[in-house]
Amino acid sequence: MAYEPKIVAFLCNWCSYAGADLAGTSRICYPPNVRAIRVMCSGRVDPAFVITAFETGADGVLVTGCHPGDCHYVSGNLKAEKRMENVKKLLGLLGLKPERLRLEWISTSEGEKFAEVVADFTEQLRKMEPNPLRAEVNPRAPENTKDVISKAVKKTNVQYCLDCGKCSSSCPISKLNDAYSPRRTVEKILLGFENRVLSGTDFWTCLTCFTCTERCPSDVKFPEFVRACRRLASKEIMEELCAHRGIPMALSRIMTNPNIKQERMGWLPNGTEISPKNDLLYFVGCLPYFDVAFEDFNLNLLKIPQSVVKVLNKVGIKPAMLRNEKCCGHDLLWTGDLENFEKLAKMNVADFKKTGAARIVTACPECYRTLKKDYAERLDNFDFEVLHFSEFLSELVDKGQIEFEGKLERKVVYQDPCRLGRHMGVYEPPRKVIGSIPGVQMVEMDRNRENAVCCGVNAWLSCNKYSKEVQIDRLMEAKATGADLLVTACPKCQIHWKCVTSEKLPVNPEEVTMEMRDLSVLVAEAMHLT
Amino acid sequence: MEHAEEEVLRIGVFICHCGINIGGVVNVPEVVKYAMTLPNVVYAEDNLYTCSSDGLSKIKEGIGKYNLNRVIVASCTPRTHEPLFRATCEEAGVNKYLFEMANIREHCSWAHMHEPDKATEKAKDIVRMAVAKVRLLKPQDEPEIEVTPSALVIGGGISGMTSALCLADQEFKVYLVEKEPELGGMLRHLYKLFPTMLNASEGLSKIVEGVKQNKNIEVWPSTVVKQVKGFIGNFDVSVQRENRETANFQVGTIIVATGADIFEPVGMYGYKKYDNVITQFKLEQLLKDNQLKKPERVVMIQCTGAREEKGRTYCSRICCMEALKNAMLVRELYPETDVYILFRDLQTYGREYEEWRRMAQDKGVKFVKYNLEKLPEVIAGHDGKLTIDVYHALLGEQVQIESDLVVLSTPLVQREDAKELSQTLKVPLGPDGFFFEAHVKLRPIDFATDGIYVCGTAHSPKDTAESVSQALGVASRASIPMAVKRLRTEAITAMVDESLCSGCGTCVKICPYGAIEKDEKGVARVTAVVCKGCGICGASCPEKAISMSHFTDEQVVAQALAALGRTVA
Amino acid sequence: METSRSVMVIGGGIAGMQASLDLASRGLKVYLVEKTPSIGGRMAQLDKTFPTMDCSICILAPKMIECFRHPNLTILTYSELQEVSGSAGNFTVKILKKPRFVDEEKCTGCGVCAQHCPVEVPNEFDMGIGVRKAIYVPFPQAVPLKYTIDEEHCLKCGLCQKICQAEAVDLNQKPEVVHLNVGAIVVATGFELFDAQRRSEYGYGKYKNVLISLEFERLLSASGPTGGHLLRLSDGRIPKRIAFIQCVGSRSLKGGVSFCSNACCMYATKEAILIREHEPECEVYIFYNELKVFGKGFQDFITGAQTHWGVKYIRALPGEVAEDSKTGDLTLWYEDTIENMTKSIKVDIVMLCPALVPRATNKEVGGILGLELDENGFFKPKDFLFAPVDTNVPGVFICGYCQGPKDISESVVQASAAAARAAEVIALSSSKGAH
Amino acid sequence: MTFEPRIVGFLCNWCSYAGADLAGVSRISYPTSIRIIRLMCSGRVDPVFVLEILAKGADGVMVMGCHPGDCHYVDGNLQTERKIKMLKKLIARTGLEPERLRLEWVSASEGGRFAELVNEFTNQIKALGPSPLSGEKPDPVILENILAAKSAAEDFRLRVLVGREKELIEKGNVYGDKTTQEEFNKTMDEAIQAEYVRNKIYFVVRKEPQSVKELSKHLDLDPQMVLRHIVVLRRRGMVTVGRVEGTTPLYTALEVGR
Repeated sequence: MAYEPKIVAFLCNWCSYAGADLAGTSRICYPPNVRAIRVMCSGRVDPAFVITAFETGADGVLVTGCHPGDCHYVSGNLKAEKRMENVKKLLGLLGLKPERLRLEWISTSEGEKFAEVVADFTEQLRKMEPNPLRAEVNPRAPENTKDVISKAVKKTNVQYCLDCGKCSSSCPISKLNDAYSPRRTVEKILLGFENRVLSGTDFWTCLTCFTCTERCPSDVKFPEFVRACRRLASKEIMEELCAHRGIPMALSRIMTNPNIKQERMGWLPNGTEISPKNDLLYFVGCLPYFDVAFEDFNLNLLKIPQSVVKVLNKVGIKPAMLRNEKCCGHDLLWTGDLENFEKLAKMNVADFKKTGAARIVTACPECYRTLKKDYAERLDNFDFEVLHFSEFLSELVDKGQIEFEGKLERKVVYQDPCRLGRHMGVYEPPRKVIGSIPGVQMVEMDRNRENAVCCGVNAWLSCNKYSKEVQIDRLMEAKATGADLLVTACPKCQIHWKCVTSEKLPVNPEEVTMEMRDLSVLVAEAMHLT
Repeated sequence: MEHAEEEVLRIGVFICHCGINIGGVVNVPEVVKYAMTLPNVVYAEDNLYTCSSDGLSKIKEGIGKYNLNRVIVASCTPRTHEPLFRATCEEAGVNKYLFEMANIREHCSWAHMHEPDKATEKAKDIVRMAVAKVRLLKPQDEPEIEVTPSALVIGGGISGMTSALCLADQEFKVYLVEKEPELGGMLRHLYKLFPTMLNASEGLSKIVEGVKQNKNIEVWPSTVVKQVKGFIGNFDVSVQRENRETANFQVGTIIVATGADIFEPVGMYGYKKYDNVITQFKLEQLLKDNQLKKPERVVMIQCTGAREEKGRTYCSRICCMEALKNAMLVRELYPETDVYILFRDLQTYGREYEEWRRMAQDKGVKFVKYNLEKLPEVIAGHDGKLTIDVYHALLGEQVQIESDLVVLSTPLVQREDAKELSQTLKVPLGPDGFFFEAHVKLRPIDFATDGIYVCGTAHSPKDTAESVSQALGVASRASIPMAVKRLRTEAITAMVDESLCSGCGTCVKICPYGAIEKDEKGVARVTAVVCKGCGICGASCPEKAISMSHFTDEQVVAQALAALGRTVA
Repeated sequence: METSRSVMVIGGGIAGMQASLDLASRGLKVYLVEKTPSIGGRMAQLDKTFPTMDCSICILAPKMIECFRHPNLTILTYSELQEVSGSAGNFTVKILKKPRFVDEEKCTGCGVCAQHCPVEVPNEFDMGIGVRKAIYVPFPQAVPLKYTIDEEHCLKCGLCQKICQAEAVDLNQKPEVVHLNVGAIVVATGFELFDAQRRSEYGYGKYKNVLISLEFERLLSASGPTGGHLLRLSDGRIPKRIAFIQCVGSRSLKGGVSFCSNACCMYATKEAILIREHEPECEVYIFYNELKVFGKGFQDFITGAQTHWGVKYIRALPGEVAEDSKTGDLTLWYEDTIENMTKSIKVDIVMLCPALVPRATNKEVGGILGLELDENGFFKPKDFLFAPVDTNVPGVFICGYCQGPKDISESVVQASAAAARAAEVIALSSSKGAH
Repeated sequence: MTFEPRIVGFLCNWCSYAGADLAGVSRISYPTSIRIIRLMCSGRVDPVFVLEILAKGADGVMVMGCHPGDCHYVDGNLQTERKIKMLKKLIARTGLEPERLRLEWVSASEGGRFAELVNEFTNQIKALGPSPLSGEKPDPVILENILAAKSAAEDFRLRVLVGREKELIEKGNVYGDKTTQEEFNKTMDEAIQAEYVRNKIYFVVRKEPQSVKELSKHLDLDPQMVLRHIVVLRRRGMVTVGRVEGTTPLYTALEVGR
């Protein structure tokens, strides 16, 4: 049936906007579906703007700028071009036709071209069905702050706080930032000063790395307390503190939409085999999206799932996988969006069941924790055994089912991801796997296992000068071990570290730049599967 | 004494090789030869191990064969082996005080193993010194004294009663003296007892009954101790009843269990100025009598008049638990009532009490730490409410709490009449005013004066369980002399030569054990049982009228001169 | 039923010794059973005692010797409880006497054997800081002063046998079972230290200069491995700054025990003062959470440490300790909860005060005697208030740390209390027996 | 031949003697110079012992007790400290080096310390050389002085002052007024000076009667002071006028039972 598509158009001030003006002054007609937003330069158009436009129901997004070479700001338009390419890829992954996003060069004199583009785009959209991604806005049931907090207090032992300050002096952030102290946050809560806390940044500063939890004598689970309270804390502040304009969260929210049909398996190498039904299900996580979003870091994160599948095949397993796998919801959960988290969880579990799998393996510690702990706690029908790929591998090593080819003469240091280590207590399997690779010499950082240091950012929050210090400090520690390869079992560690090292550094780059590798990739290499 | 002069000295010297420990360094045979040359030495021999069973029989043989009346063993340190050899001598009929040891191992062969010749010379000197002393030694006997198998227990609280019962069960007669008309002491005023939350009255009634039933216990209510004479085993006690009637007992031991008072914080935090400022003790009574009207917010202030910079510097130990207990009771009674505890350091020690803190935290009791430097202030607010202005040390900010009931946790303090009692018994009070034990670590419930013991809160603030432990403890300490019935008095004691004593009283002042007093003639008299034989009095007596048996001036000087090679023959 | 007028005391620490002496001096026969080769227990390991700063061994040794000399008291060292049957007034007990491979009758404690023994092993008594031989006495003042061959390390070279002129060494000695008949039993098994490695953030066992309290006592002790010279184990340097960390594993709901050990605040203060005595230049910091000053003279002791000795108290439990691998210096991170600032400080030595926990072996001992243990492994008193030293088994009594956290004087008090109850039971059951 | 000092050590049974034992047990060697006498408490050491021994030619005397606070007899060792303090002042007047007397605290665990102290003291004595009173011909003047000092130490006045020091300073006298340490030391010093001189006078006039003039020369002391002392000695019945030469009375000693 015919419908009137809504188009959001971003017009650069110097060329396209003037072009649109000209169209008007010259009385050239074009469809009324477009809503124009003036920006100084097309380069100003953040992918997040586009994603948000689609999330909130735009059927098409038009980005226009000066012709290459004419840019008032030298090359802003070229940047825009590159960005929009990426966004198209993301839309593609989400199963949305990339044509819904259109980039055009329109100069001051091209009033007509503007009209044509709009007319044509409108026509093109009319032929498609309305934007299926529109995420439903969730009106959150009003909650009694005091109840939520007192429940959380009991659940996470906050009332037992001894005021000893072990948390603050363990916290990578409060060591650097005097304004922040888990202890004082707790103390304020216990004295009934919750409003002071909720309106401040405390809750959004926590890395949820669990170091304090690990060391607290009174077993206060501060990060979980924070998680439970974040839904009450100021959203404005969160958005301020959130990196990447919240794209990742937006993507997750979009995935809650039942209508979407993702196209996320493109990375699957030829020759590898998967099966619709299998006892083992491989849960990939959002790597395909990250691979696009962080293309500039060329970490090529897709090597991770590729390695996993290859290794699985090698040991004779054709894992089940979900073509329409949804985000596990980790970041939503840890930023207080319970409703959308639960939607994603339910959809995923429904799909898990279809595969008849009993075990789920994942190479992402966040997915691992979320499935194994949070799904299990929140869904009554969750009856799967969840393994991190490192655990799976160490089983194989035990059974002697892994054949490594030749020697890998590398000095390797391993980073314990917070969620794999302190959250879930998985310390030894990755080490066993690395240790079993012929030729590999393994060294440890002084702070390892339960004392390991976080990669500096979680749930894309509070990526700031403090987290950068934490990251640089940690990388220097790794480098100081004399290792030539830094292995981690979490894609996020790589992203955040790569991010910090790709910026201007306060130290000699030599001291921090290291070759990084995901555990699964390392193993695949050692098995000569890449 | 005289006969010792007459008798002919026959000294035997037994010199030990101690394997190679002595023999390997000191030329033992040479020392033996030398010993024979010393005055009155009639026999000397060497043994591989004098302390071995066959070495010991050698000594006995020697004594018999050469009818020795003085014995010297030159071997190791007397601190471990003297009793063994003394016993051997006694078995062979030589008074054990006629034995002397020469330490040629620890003080010679071991210390000088690289100078064998000098070591041998030193060994000879050491033997010579021993000879010099043994020649002057006198036989001593250790007279025994009877112990009256009965005890005086001062104080009828939980401590006193517990001791009394324990002693009575061991068939000792007990005189239990209580100032008040009723038994029970502090527990009579308490509501619930931590940590078991038992009703105090419940626990108490059983024990009071037990005491009243017990045939070995004589209870003296409304009675105070007036005078105490004598010493361990034989105390003469006179007590006085309210009605002025007096009585006397003969007891072997005395137990002080007089308890403590609760400090009245007049003028602190508006106490006695605002009537909604009360003590923790008062709150407990209100709870007990179910008289507490529902408050909106209760604020408890710990360490009121305790842990001060000057004055009552001590921590009263029980107040924190008292506060936690009452805070929880209040929360149970009135769940909507906020309870704040303003504390400095929470004394939740031991097995239970940390758990207690957590229980209180579970029950939503709020804790605010304050500092001695910035004490909280209680200010009158509107409609009879009070505002507590407190610097929250752990947030670093001033906090105002509006409250309609302020509860002050105050320390236990020594009773007024304790000073008098301490003088009557001649036992000391410590700087904190509580009774002062003989040694904080190893004699915590004895007094330096034998036969007198202390337990319960008279000793220091403590809870019921701890008082009971101490009460049982003193029962053991006190039963020791009463069970053995006779006491051997130390032979090494001070002896006063009355003809020389001028009664200046220096010794009386100086004796750490109060073993010396002036008799009716005004001259010093030593109570042998009480004397520990340190000899300080002797060394200090202005008239040199005091001498120490077994360590007489002559003996010591003789030993010293012998060391210088000047044998006093 | 005939009653035995004797008592068995399990554990030769200060509590066990006090109970034994009380009972023996009042004319009862006492068997003092000790697992190690010497009585003395923990107190023998201490350098000084708070708050009087007495030299620990100086005040303890006379008591040890008194035990040894007492005619009514038999010491069974290197022995363990095996079996108990019967009931109050009449217990039958089986004790396993482990072979010392040295004849206690013949050994004169001269120590020539140890001089010649070729095997050197870390000395448990010195917390492994000092060394001993395979044939040894744990410490010079040991009672009984009889040597012991530790089978585990002995090479059976027989040198000691050749050298010993008393012919006391007997390498074929066999374990021996001793049967006792006693009217009452007193249990005083004391405590052991919480394994500080379980709080890995402090690096004990990983960093050389992170020590635990008892090691430190030995280090300070004039008769200890360094002759009482305060030195850093990593490089033998005299420390310029030392930090104490309280509550390692105590007062914890997780990764430790739930209770407070009672003694740490005080012994840390004591050790701090000793440091200031030894090395006036050396700064001392005590990181604490609550100062437990509830005992007699405690507050004054701490006040003195602050005002007179200049010991610094900081209200904070450090979050972690990091080592500078080059210098061996340590960096402590802590939040000063009074200044509300997260800070770090560099020190030469970190001294951990681990929780004092009831012995793991209480389970076996309790099993043999049928005693109830609480969730922490302490023996349960029959009635915490009015029968603190009685247990669920009539005739069996508990005292000292195995009944709950205590310092020395509290242990001594309870030891006497247990003695009183034991004597009472014997008195009562014999009078019953009479009727 | 080299000089081998003769040192007498008075050790208390509970700490120092045990410490000396430990030195042996730990095979810590030290010079053979010391001869140990065991006493129950260092407080037993009577000043007279020390002077007697020095008079008989000991090169040094060591007194060792428990550290303050450790004393098995509460505070016997503090009494010792007071006595030694007094003794040193007394000895200082006799021409014999007060360094020949030494007080030290040694605990049962301080074997090493014991050895060090003996070593140190022995060296100190070696440096001082043999006692002028040792050997066949003791220095007559010093000997006389020491004997005077000894009888001063046997005398009521000094002993009572030492015995009461603690009480006077801590508790106060019969009137309850306390003496400061300074005041007390002053009194003590005067007493020591006076008693020493008086006994000296006694010894001098015992040999042959002397006049105030002669005495004041002999003691190099203002005649008035001498006379004052003589008055006291007469009151004590220790000295009387022997004969009168012209107008000068010569004083002589009376035999007193001591």
